[in-house]
Amino acid sequence: MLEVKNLNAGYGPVQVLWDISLEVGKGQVVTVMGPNGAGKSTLLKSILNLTTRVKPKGEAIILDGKDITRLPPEMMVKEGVAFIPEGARVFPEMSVLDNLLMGAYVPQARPHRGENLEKVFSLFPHLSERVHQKAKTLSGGERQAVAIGRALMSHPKLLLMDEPSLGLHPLLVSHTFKAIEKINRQGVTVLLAEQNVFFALEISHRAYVLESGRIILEGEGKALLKEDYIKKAYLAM
Amino acid sequence: MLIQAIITGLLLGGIYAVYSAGFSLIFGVMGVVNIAHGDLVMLGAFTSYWLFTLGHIDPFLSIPFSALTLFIVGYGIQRLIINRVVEAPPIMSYICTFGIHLIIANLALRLWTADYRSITTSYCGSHLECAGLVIPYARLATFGMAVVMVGGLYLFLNRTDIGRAIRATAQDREMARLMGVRANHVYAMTFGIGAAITGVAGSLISSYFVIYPQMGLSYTVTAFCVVVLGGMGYIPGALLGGLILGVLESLTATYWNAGMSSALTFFILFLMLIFMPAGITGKGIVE
Amino acid sequence: MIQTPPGRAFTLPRKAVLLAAAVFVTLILVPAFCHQGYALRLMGMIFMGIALASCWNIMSGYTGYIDFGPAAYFGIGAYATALLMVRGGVPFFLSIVLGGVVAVAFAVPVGLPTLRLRGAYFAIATFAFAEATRQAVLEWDRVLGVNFFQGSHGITLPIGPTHQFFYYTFLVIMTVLFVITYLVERSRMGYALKAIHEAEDAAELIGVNTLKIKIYAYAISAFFTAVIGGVDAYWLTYITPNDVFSVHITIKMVIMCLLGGMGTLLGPVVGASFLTLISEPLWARFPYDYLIIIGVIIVLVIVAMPKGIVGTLLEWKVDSRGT
Amino acid sequence: MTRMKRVTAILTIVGLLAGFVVVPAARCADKIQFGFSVPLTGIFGKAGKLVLDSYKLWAKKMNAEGGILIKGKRYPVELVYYDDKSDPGVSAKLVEKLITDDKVDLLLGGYGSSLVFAASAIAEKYKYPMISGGASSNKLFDRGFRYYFATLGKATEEVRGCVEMLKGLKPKPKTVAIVGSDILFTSLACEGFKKYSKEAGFKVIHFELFPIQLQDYTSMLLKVKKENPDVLLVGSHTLVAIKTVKALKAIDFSPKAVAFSYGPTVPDFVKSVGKLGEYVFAASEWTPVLPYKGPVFGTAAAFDKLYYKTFHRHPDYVEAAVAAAAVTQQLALQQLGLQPPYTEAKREALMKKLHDIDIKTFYGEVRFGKDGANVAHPPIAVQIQHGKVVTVYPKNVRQTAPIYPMPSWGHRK
Amino acid sequence: MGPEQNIILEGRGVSRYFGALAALSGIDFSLYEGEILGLIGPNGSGKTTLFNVIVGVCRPSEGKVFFEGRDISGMSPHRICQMGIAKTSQIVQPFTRMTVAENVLVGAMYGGGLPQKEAWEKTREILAFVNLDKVMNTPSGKISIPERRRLELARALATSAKVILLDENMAGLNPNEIEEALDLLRAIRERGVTLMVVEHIMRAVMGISDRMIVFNYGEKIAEGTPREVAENPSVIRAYLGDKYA
Repeated sequence: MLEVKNLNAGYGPVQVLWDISLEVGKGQVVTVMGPNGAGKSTLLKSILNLTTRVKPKGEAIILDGKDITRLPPEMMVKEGVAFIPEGARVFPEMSVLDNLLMGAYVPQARPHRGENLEKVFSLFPHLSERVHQKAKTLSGGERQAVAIGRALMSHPKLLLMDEPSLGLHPLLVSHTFKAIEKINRQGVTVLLAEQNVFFALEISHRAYVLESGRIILEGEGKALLKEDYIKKAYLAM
Repeated sequence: MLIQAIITGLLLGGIYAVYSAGFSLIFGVMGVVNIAHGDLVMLGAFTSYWLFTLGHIDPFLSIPFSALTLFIVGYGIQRLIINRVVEAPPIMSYICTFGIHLIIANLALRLWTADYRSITTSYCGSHLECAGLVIPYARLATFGMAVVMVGGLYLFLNRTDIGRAIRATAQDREMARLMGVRANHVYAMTFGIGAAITGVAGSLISSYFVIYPQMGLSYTVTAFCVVVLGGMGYIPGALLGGLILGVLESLTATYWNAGMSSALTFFILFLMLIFMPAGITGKGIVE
Repeated sequence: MIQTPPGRAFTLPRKAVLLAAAVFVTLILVPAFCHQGYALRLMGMIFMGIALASCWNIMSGYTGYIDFGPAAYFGIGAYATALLMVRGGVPFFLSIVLGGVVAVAFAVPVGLPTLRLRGAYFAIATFAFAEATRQAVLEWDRVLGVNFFQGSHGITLPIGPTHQFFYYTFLVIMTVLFVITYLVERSRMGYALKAIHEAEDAAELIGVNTLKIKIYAYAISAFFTAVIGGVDAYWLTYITPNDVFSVHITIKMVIMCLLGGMGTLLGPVVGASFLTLISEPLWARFPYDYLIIIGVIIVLVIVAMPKGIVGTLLEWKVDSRGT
Repeated sequence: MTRMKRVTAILTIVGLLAGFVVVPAARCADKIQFGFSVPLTGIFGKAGKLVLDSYKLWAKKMNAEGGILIKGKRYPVELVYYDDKSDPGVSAKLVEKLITDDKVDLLLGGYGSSLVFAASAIAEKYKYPMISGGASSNKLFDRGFRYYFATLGKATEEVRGCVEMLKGLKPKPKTVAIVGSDILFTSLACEGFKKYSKEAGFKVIHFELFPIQLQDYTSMLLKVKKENPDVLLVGSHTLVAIKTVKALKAIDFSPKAVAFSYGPTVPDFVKSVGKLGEYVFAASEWTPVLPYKGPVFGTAAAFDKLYYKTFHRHPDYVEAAVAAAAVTQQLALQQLGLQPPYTEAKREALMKKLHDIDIKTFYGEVRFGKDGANVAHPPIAVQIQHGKVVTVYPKNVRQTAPIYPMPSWGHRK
Repeated sequence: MGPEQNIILEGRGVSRYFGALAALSGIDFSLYEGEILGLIGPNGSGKTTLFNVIVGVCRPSEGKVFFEGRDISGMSPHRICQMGIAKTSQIVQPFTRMTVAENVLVGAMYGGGLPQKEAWEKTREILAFVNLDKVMNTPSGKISIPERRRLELARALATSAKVILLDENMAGLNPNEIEEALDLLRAIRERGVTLMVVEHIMRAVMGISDRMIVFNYGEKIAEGTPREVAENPSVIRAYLGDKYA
């Protein structure tokens, strides 16, 4: 579904990613793991063309056979790519409903607003009670729900998620991952950047380990958990 | 006397509100302090003036024309110039809009000479008199239009897709882009809409204020005051700020000295910024 | 062992200082060879422009706090000088210095609250202060029923001495400001100012009393702006609030500094010279289109080289060194 | 390019400036160059243009005759002028440029009191006579200058005619309110209104100056309306006059008479306010109907006709005063027989001559007092009647009687 | 060198509310002279807020902070820095258009209160110490991430701080770089500087801290040696969820 080849990227003159190549199969959940600052967010943003590409040679980002390497970020959603950023980043001064409606801003999503709204509310029932509340007054978990819902409103094929567990109460973290699993089962492919390896690997089909801007390890979801490296690096055991 | 002063102030404040609403919108969404704002008022006023003079179209009827003209002007300015400095430090946008002010004001001077003009309609000056109070019809209608315009802008921002996109872009440009919003287009739309409503204000004043190419800067300054009073970037604040400023000026002119009204305005503006930077409503953007 | 002290990338090498001194000496000698009033006046006006732009540069160029109200201090200086000379019979040079002191007496209490504001709020607050001051001077007499500032009637000063006098006065002020800028840039304060510009919170966290530093810069800027205002009042022989508190003075300062390059030593020099020199032929040939052309130049500079002339040159230099 | 080289390049530019020596323009001895700075842009840009046109008319007229006839030889007139952008500093610079760089023979006056203030100080310093037709601030004459003259009366004197006219009306007004904008010229007019109103025995029940930026006059005028004065006197220029009339109508305030210091005589006024402008009075120094006559332009009416033919609009008193200033200098030159080039001695002779000059022109008599102000010129009052400016005072020259009291707004057609 | 038992920095009942949200509630802590104190906890648990309260970026809503026995709560950040507490930021904020050396110089002149000449000497010494002397004349916007992290440290060191608060100073470093960074922290401790470290990389913070405090939801949930903390069930719950506790 998504294929990334030889990606070198960063911000301005600072290069963060080196020769990244990865694949996400249709209907899969794929996780990119790595410590804080390893470049996980940068990787997702690079796919969305929000970073500076460094030394562009032979790089390619292919979605469903279509080259989206140089597509401007605002066109991504039309190609079916939705993004859930780190820390949710909902529009703080807008109501929950407005946030969700923003998700369905692209013309092709507008006709499906009603049904998608229902889908979101069935996924996160408590949101339906807060439709008119300003997003900035929500708790962290609710914001995360709004961000996920907002992404779903665009009717995506591929969901990019940046650290969905960040700053959430552990209980909410498992909720979030359950929601991700549910979304995946409905046919949405998910690329996840996550530190919380246990939860992430539990639901992932495949995973990559990113360190200092390079992929150093890849493998099948739960199998990776058994790797010594992971234990050492993330569990300090 | 007091009631008359307050009514006069409110009627004046309505006008302040309309042209400040556009200023507030542009600041709120892009962080641009548009120094050329008063020139947009001037262009709107001239549009009405020419339509009146050449086509005998009533200033109130020429509102759609000036809105459309100014929308195009505003969209163009943003698309061609300001989009290139919107990410730069704020000083760039101030100076850039000052450059635009010079261009517009002096082009107008070149085209239309420095003559003072004004539209004198048949109903100009006719007024409603009740209980000893004088309320000019034109101003009353203008006031009504003002409230409708500001309210309409508020509803537009809150109820339409493009309005939602404008607000979203203002709050988080990057996320808005990822929702499929073309930020540059939305910025240009915002400026266009801000300019259009300002053009309407220009049309509204054309029937009772004097029009000339160099009139712009003083309107920009008033817009500063109104917007700071009401909270920068908060549209209903512009209405409140405009009305307060109008009443304040009217009361000072009535009970004290017209000369003091503008010194007092600036003094209050200064104090507001220091003690209540978010405006009376407390809803302005504070950096 | 490091020979030259590190961190001099943004200051002048010694040879350039010598060159600047040579230029200064040349400028001293000019009136001996050139008696032409207009040429001297034009140069005096360039010096004044450079000095004004430098004042603004010290405050806004280095800290990034956009001061839209220096006209207040220009006017305060002009009025203080005029009143001291006309009413008090104080000699000119003492008057302009006292004018500067008065300006500082305003700048500190005004700066304390306003310098806590950021971005557009600081800019608008300073603008409001300048306008309020202008109105206050205009209205003062009438409201209080006194005969002090004479409102819009203005104040007439005695006719000044020769144009050489003003040429030298402005030359000295400009040079003093140039040297001060140079010293400030290399001093503790200069580093702090730049640090405030880049990351004010970080500067505060490593011990910089940012408010104090900003007040210093604001006060220095106000002092010299007022001194220049005082000299200009004497030069023009007649001042009114609408002329000496005019927002156009502020605009001129900002644009000259911006064109040359904010936060650079040579920026004001280049910006003021450039603006004056392109203005001279322009307005003479296109009196009506002149301001349109200036507007276009401003927009082009902002869009194409936002760091100003000097800033852009410096950037090229840094780039060419870097690669 | 090294940094050193770059810095050098920049410093070279400064060095070049230092060597800035302007090559004097090639001169032609058989013409006379008159230099002036005039505001063509900025707040006085509009009025400055009128001054320029007036000088152009004069130059054209002279050159059509082959030039100014001095001692049997004709010298064509050449105008050298610059836009001072309504900035006094620029005005001073330009006059200095005219004198030292362009080396003009003589100067003409500009427009706007603060600009002329700065310009005349330079003229005085270089000992160039300057006759202004576009500035009338009293302070211009308080400086003890010897080279500065003005064809206009002092600003406070200008409004005398209006007040005297009001005094002669029946029923005689008792109370007056005076308002005006707070710039030099208009505030002086207010002072004049106050002074002469007191002399005329009117009671000044209200006096207020307001900032020029004041957008809305209704509140201020409502206050005046409450005090119900017989007459409203306004220290104004065109913009103020237009705004005042519109505001008066809006608040339904019609005193028995409204008089402006300046504005209604400018064509913009009637064009802008239309019928609302009927019956207002204005101070003036000159109108084409006056029975004045002199060399160069002939009668006042002839000047008006020529002006209209050239520019397709009628001249106001400022244009006349400006042309008269040029004519006065010309006549002085002719009477003295001073031929170019003009040395300092010749200019001093010209200055002395101007102090004793007493001539009759289309603008009326010109005679300068010790301070340089024109003392021979009587102030005039005009009124807008049927969309036209008609002279109503003084009695001996008036076209028609003033209409008084002004009909209230409700009783107009 | 083990921790001495002199309390250099102490907080008593420190709370901080943002609106209704309690970012910190009633935190007591003590920092002993010469020790390295690790602060851990999930994101948003209040570690950074505590740092901000200590250095004066925000006032405590309740409670007080004492430095060397003096109440410093409510003082301005520069004042606290001059007294001897420096902080490095999670998001590096170098003065990008100044050189690396000038960045450090500002700290030495203002935080350290040195005249310019001595400040230069100190700068050179510190740059050599943190191994940045090779890039000292490079504009600080153009150096790599590990170098930026070290620059943050160098700026803090230049202020002659007695206590340095490190907020995720190792974020974005690879394991080798983390090792180097840890060595550097140890060397800094050798200079007699007391450290308080907020870090996400458990391995790093466990390895270097003498003592640790664990935060969750603005509250202190555990305190002790790294081993004690690692075995504390409430800590495991906070980090890994109930399933693993």
